[in-house]
Amino acid sequence: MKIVYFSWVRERVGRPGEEVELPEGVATVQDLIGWLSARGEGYADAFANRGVVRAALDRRHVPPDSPLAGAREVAFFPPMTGG
Amino acid sequence: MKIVYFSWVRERVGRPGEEVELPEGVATVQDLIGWLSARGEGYADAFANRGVVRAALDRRHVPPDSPLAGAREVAFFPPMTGG
Amino acid sequence: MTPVLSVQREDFDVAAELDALAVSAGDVGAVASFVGLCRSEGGRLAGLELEHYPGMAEAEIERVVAEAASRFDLLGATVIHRFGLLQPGERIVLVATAAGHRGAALEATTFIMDFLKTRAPFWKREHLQGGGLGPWVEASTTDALAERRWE
Amino acid sequence: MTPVLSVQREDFDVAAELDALAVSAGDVGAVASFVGLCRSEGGRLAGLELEHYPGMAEAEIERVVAEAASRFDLLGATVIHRFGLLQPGERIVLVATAAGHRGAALEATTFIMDFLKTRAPFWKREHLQGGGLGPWVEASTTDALAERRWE
Repeated sequence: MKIVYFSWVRERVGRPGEEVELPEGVATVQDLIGWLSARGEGYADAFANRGVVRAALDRRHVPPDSPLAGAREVAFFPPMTGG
Repeated sequence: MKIVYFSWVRERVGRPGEEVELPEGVATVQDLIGWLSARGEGYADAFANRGVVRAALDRRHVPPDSPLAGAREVAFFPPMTGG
Repeated sequence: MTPVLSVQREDFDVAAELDALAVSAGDVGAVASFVGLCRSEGGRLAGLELEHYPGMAEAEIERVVAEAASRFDLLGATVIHRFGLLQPGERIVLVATAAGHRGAALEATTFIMDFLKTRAPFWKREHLQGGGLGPWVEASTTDALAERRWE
Repeated sequence: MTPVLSVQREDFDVAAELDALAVSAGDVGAVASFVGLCRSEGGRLAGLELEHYPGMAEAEIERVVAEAASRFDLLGATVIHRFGLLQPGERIVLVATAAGHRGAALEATTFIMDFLKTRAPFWKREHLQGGGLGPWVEASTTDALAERRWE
């Protein structure tokens, strides 16, 4: 699965994106955040405040309990500040 | 006192404006409408529906009970349709 | 803030007016605008004749814009209203405002339009396709209600 | 109605976009627009860097405009959002709509801006006057509330 990061989530993680093989038991966006957070300090820092970081699956906003099954791309980013 | 008319009030009265000498007892916009209405069919027609025609004194919207004293110009017109 | 206000027969240059607002004194972050155009009403009309009350039209627009400036945090405002015979597709009115943030600009533009509709002394008369005069346009209840929601 | 939507680095021509909307299919009587500009925040900023999520930015703008078209009687809509480094005074975003009457155009423009602010994947970062990077701009509570009033 492809993961992409934007804004300060990208900066804290230290890369714009990556390909990952999801381990058993990582079924939802929430699960993925938990698994990523355990991968290192940058990740832990990026996801420290779980209420803040938003997610998108295949370029649509989704809530944290959304299942990952079938999605090709997951994105993590802070609240938007465009317009 | 100068009176000016606009839109279909002007057409019914048959002129864009006129100078009048106010008779005794004509103290308010309402009084003036009553006095004008008695001057002929065109005037009567223009003011037939008293709730519709609007008035301005010296280029400000005013309600019918406004006193005429001190005003130089009174205007009568239908509800506005600009914009 | 010194608004740009005009009642005129000629057309106006929307881009030039918006560009001028964007560089109003202050830190402009938002320019909202509204352009009202002459409709053909499905091909029925050859145009609209706009009559106005010279002197009062300018004064009333000035009062409406002053009221908007007192309610919203504006850095600039422009109102141009045309009169005379206008064909379908021609611009009738421009209302544009500049502000720090979008809320003030968008709300002030809506506010000014709502009040212009019911307070500025302009009257429209239909000119019919194929020749001949149509009726004077009647004031709409919608416009009266639109003004009232600001009370 | 086929909206004109673009996410681009280059500036855009507001007048050309508004003129195109004015001749949308149908009897256009109203064109409303909003232009968002880069502020200097009282001289503090050299500019704003806009990052976006390519692909999703376009898709989200399209969804917001489709939602606006389903709520308001629109004849046309244009949304252009820039990315990259923008200096104070530069245009960031254009939202413009065409409709028969002013209510639909003004409300749809406000609606689209409110939802772009909270849904379109763009992030602003400050570049400071005198050099150096400032913080990422934080999302405002006002914007979240502005979206919520349409529910």
